[in-house]
Amino acid sequence: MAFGSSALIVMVVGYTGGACLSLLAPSERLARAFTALGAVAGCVGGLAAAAGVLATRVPVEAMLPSLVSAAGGIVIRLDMLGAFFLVLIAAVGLLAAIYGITYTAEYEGRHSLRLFGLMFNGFLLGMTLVPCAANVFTFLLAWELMAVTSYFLVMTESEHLETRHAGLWYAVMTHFGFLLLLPMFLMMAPGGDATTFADLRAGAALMPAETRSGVFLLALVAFGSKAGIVPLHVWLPRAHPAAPSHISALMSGVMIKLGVYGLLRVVVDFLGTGPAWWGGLVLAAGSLSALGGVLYALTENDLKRLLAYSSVENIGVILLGIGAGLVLQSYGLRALALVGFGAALLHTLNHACFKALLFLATGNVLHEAHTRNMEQMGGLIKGMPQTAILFLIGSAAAAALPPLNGFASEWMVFQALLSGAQIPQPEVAIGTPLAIGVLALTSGLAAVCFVKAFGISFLAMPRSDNAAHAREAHWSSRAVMGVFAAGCVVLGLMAPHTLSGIYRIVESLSPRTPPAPSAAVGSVWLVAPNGIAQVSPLLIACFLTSVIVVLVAVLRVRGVELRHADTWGCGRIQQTARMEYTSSAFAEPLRRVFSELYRPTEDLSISVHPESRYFVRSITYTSQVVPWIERAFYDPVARGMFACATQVRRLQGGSVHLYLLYLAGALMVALASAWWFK
Amino acid sequence: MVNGTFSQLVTLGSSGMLLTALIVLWRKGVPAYITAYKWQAWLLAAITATVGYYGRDPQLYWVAAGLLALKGVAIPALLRTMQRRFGAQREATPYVNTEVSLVIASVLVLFAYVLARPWMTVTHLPTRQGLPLAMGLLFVSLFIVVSRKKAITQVIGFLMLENAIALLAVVGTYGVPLLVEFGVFLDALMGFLVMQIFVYHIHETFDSIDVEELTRLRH
Amino acid sequence: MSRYLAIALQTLVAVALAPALVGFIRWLKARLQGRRGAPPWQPYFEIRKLFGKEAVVSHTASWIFNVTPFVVFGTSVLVASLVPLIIAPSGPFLVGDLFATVYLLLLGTFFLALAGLDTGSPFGGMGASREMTVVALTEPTVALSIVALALNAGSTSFSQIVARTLAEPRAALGPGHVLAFAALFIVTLAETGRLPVDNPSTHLELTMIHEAMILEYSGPYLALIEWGAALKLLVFLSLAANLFVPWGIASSLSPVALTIGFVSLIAKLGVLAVVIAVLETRVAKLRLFRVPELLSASFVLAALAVMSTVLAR
Amino acid sequence: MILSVLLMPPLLASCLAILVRPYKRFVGWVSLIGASLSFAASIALCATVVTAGPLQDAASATALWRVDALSSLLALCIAFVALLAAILGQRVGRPDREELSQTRHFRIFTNAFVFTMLAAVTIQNVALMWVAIEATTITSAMVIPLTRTKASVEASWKYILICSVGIALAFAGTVLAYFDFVTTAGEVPGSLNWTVLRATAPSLHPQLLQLAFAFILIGYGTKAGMAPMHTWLPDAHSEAPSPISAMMSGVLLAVAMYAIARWKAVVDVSVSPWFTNSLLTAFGLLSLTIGAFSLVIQHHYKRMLAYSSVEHMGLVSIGLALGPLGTFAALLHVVNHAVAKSMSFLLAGRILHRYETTEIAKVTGLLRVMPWTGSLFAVGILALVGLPPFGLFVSEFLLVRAAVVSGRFWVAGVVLVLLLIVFASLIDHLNGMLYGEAPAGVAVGERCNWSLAALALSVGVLVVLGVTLPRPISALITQSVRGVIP
Repeated sequence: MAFGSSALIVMVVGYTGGACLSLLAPSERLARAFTALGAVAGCVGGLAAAAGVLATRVPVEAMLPSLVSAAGGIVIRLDMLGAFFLVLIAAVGLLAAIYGITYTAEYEGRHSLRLFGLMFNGFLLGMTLVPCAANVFTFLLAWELMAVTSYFLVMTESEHLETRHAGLWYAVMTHFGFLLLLPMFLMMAPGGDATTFADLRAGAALMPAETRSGVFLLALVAFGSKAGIVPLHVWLPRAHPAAPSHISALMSGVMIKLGVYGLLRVVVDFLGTGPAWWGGLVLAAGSLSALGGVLYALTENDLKRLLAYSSVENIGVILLGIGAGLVLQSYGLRALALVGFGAALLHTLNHACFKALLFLATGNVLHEAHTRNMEQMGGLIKGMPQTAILFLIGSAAAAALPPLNGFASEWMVFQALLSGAQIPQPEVAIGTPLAIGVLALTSGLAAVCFVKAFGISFLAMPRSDNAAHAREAHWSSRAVMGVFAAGCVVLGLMAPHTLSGIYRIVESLSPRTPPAPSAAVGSVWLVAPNGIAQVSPLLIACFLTSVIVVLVAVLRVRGVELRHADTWGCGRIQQTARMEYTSSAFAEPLRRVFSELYRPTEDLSISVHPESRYFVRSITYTSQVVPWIERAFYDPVARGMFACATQVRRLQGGSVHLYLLYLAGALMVALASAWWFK
Repeated sequence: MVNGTFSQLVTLGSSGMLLTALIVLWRKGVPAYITAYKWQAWLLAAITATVGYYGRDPQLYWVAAGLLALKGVAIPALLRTMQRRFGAQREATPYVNTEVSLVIASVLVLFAYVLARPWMTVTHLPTRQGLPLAMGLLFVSLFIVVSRKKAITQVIGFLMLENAIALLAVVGTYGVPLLVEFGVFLDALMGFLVMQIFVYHIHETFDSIDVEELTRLRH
Repeated sequence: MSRYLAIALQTLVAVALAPALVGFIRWLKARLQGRRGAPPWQPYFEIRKLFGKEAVVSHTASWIFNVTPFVVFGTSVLVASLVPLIIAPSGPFLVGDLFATVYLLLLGTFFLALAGLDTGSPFGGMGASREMTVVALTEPTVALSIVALALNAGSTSFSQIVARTLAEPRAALGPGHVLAFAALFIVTLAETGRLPVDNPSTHLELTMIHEAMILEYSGPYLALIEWGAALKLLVFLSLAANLFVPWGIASSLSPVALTIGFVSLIAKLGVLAVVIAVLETRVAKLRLFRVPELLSASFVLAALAVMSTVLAR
Repeated sequence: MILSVLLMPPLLASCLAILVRPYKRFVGWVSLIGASLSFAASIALCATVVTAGPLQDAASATALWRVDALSSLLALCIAFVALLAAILGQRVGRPDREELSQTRHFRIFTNAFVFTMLAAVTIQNVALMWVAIEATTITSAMVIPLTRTKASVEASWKYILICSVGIALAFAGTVLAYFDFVTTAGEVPGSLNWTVLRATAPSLHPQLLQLAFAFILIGYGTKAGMAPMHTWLPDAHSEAPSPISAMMSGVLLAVAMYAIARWKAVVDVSVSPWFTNSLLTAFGLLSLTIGAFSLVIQHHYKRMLAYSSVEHMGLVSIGLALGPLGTFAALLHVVNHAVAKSMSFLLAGRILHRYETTEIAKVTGLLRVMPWTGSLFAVGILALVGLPPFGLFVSEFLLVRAAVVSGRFWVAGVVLVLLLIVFASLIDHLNGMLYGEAPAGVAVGERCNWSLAALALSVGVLVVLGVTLPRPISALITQSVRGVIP
């Protein structure tokens, strides 16, 4: 017990120390050093605390009632679920901090690294406090601290105009989510003064049905806007590319998971079992996000926006797991629900790992090739071989290819959805298989998306001289990415172990559930609910490597002569980079297949030679996919607001008589109301 | 019977004051407004004296004297100097022409009577008839401030508003305590002086005291 | 011991049989078109010839180009070891279920597409883009047909499905089963690049999908990829056959049961080969942007299969 | 004795400024020392009031001055903001032309303005409180046209006219209430004192008090900048020199709110609170709406801060209408807003001094041009928007909680939506100002001098209020809530 709270203290002191030291650091270099030092110290403290809780299964508690006693004071309680997310945050934070040392070196002249250090440590402090918070005020304090500091981090490269727009979008959407959290927590607080999570849990049991549904809806929208569910995801593809790469790795890998943490904490922990339509709504949101995310990822040419949309897709997959869990829980199939939540948490862990790897690799590419546009990359595998291999591992994991961790969690989500078919009502049971169809389509499209991401940017010939001259970044960044890649492989092969640990966490959420299904068939097998099907990534990897080794040995014995020549081009003289397939060309067939969804804007202009129209001088074809979700939902809201604003502006017309008329009118209204209401 | 004449005198005085306010709405020239205001101040002083006499409250005599000196003599003189200085003879065409403003004034007085009905049931003071008239004067002077365009006319409207409230005080409560009376005097004088300085400022910077010019600050 | 040996033998049989299956289909098509056609065992000669030649590698290609043939062939062999050919593999030896098979094949296609992009030639890029489009659109159909089967058998592992259909022959003719079979057959044509979707025998730039990706390969690499593709065709056909018509699969390891299993496998593959050959001579190649309509038709079939199994229950 | 130490320094400083014929620099330093003296006195006053209960200068009911928890809280705010303004207001007015006479003019009326506000808060007599508030209008109006431009003359005229008319209506309300009091209880000495009024309130006539409260709400509402009587506020605050607009925006609006709260306590005893609450909520929501939407399209940062005051006063009036929990939130909001708004206005003054334009579009690259002022200005705006580490988040959180607990979900909903609009517009404007390239002809770089340290101190106060809400402050506020809610 003492170990846990002392580790938490080390964490908080580490972050605040790092923040203050980097703010007051005399030189920029020192500021960078202090930032990394504070972050590493804090993350180590966080990891120790979380590991302690996960090992001993005993939550760590700390109370500071004197602070803001009116609002309930600062209360900290780290239980199993919180510890899982704290491990996630601290691990990714630690590695991102190390990566940041070399990455922010290029900011030395342009941006204040002191402000960056303050905000970076504040961001980590805010994120780590969210899972530890145990009363409403601490949760909201940590939540908003995370939002504010991440806003300033997104705004570091503020010289570009779209960064500023991205910052604004991000700030407004996060605050929208935050302002929904307020009434949600207050609807749950019974007497208005008891606001610790234990009281909320007790209060939630006595709440009438419609308040529970109201709380559920508010929680889904509020945490959904942080997680990036489709209608509320618009800030994600803007904020992540604008932020520095290791910040977008932290945001995409870990920050949006706190939306998932909030959803689990409120819906599963506080509200417990609800009606079936809750699960149905989460399933619908999950499939919408999964499909919407991957479809827009496909047509992206900006590598970081592609990864941001793929985060939206993976959040959709996580929500499918949670949705399956909720539906099964509402029909009393507790053991199967456990598998659903377990699959969701496993995918949260895996996504954090491979998405952070991909963003950091993009950071290296950006650092060297000074561009995010895939149309100007190509052939980077020649100049940056190690980054290429690491990016390949990340994209293979993201495309859920077998031996890696993406496959393990996606397989578990498939099995959780499949077990949904055992629900007594057939008309409800039909929902889960259709979700399987959506999930399969999503994983297929994800494979296409990552073939494009890796193939176009790393393979074949460089399309710009920047890409041609790209060389490997600093060894520390490659080491950090190596750790993440190892994480992908190990999490993939050792998936059964992590899953049994996760089952214990989910059990701690609702103590009433029976013990987890026998996952102890052998620590090699991933077992589907009640043992109907099993898969072992470890054995798959062993068989595959053994077959390949045998093949290579056979060929080596026979002797293979290799001759290097030009790529065959139907007798062309010389192969140039302009003949390669570009990223928009690669995605063009699917854009044509899903043109109803994309509704791309296309315009073709042919300029003809003045003398005769038969000699065409140039043909320019531009086609753009503008996410119609923004046009459908967000533009009307913005237009409405500006219309109201112009009306209200006209109130302040400038003439004194008008103002005095307002005064007299207000007097008349007040007197009439005083006279009217006896 | 004594109370009868007392309440009649007070009602006569307050309706006289209301009449002077209507003159401002009716006439066009600024000098006419200044004389109307002067008569109103004198009537107010008279009412205060009568209330002092009948209510057997010697302090009110001092108050009446103060009113006479300040509002009856000093302020009209300052207004005249200001008016001569700017030569603003004719009031620019107001927002609302004369007939419509008189109709509005009558509606406002009617509203004041409706509003004041509960007070009549509450109090049995002989001067209770003056209450609705005071409220009427308040609403009419408010209307003057709102609808007139010249800065001087707005100042006169504001001064009439203060007269209405003083009348309300005298009629309703036989005069507020002396210290408060002194404070209100001080404020009335300071308020008027500041407004006078500002009118000079306007005249100096906009070289016209038509409030229509003052619409640069908007939104 | 004997079970592992049997499964290893079964995999070797499949690897050996694959080129013969492709040769038989080519021979049958030639015969139907009135040509003498090369003998069915011609592909063995091609593979032996290719192994003897030197492999030409383009300057722009990276190490992915060299690794892809091994990955493609490796995944095909691994999938062959999972699929019930002569005996239904089960117990600890069974490494994965239907979903794992689909994703292993996706791994192979993933690397093949990357290799196509690696050489930098427009044909490779075009082939990769179209192949990945087709694969992405077939994924939901495969998943739903598996779900249709799994709902009956209560599990996605092959042995359970086969055992369940053997136990209840009546279920084999149920609407769920038939629709799932039709959907899976269309997917087979799309995945292995057979005629309605892609013409295996053509090298015409604009029409080929699978061929375009392996245009740059030569020598042993090309042999491995061709052999892997043939093995993938055999796996899909035997999957379609044995999951829906499982009679003849050896339930025990006795030599009699094994020979019956082998003979029934050959018979089933022969019938399917004849169907494919007749189909390919009758049907012309679909334009690329009509292929999604075909695949959505198969998706609807699979969805109907699932609904009938779930609602009929 | 403490009361005189609180009130005397600003009065003496103002008289000194009048008497010293050729204006000397030391008058500025004297007023600074006076301001710190009265601030120390206000702290002592709060301490005594919290421990020993209300403080009166004379024992009897007819005592002129009475300081209870609510008035000591406001006195503390006024003194703090006055000290801040005194520190930051050293070089004021246009430095080139006849600077000395302007500064003398400024010194006289600023100190008089502080004295009148302190008097308004500590006087027990209702009518004298009105007189003091009217005096604040007059003294502050004199300072607005310090730099004689068309805009400042227009702003001063509008300010003096609208506020005087409003205040006159408030006096009509006071007279009506006094009339009702005299008819029921007769001429009692010291009858216009709060304590006496509250004691006799049950026997007053409800319908008369309703009318009186209507007048008072409109009258003092004009001074508090509640919509639709807020129209003078953006002009006056954007044209006045920054120390005065800091004090006006920070505490003058709060003094008017104090008057409304006092009268609400009296009226609620005889009339059911439902009436006053519904009026306050209606006007509060109106000012919140008008304040929020006026911020969306705004081109001048001083007017932006002024409209944000209208919005915050809307929040305070809604808070007053939500029962004890809401009143606690409202009073805490007054304290937080006073600190945050005065700091922001003073910083806006420094920005105006450097950029010489109030256009938001022309102020770019603030973080690069004035790093310390820019970051403090950003902190001020983030505090005003209600983000956690600062006090305003706690008060807004308590306000929404009061609304939800008292069952008014729709009020909480509307407030949250409008807060989102305010957040979006303020962050957008702040975004435009902080980042981007420094405009040509603006000196880049800034030395951190001790006046900025004072502002950093106020940021410290905001964070302390936001994170810890020290026990004495919350005790003071709970006592004043008991004073306001009958």
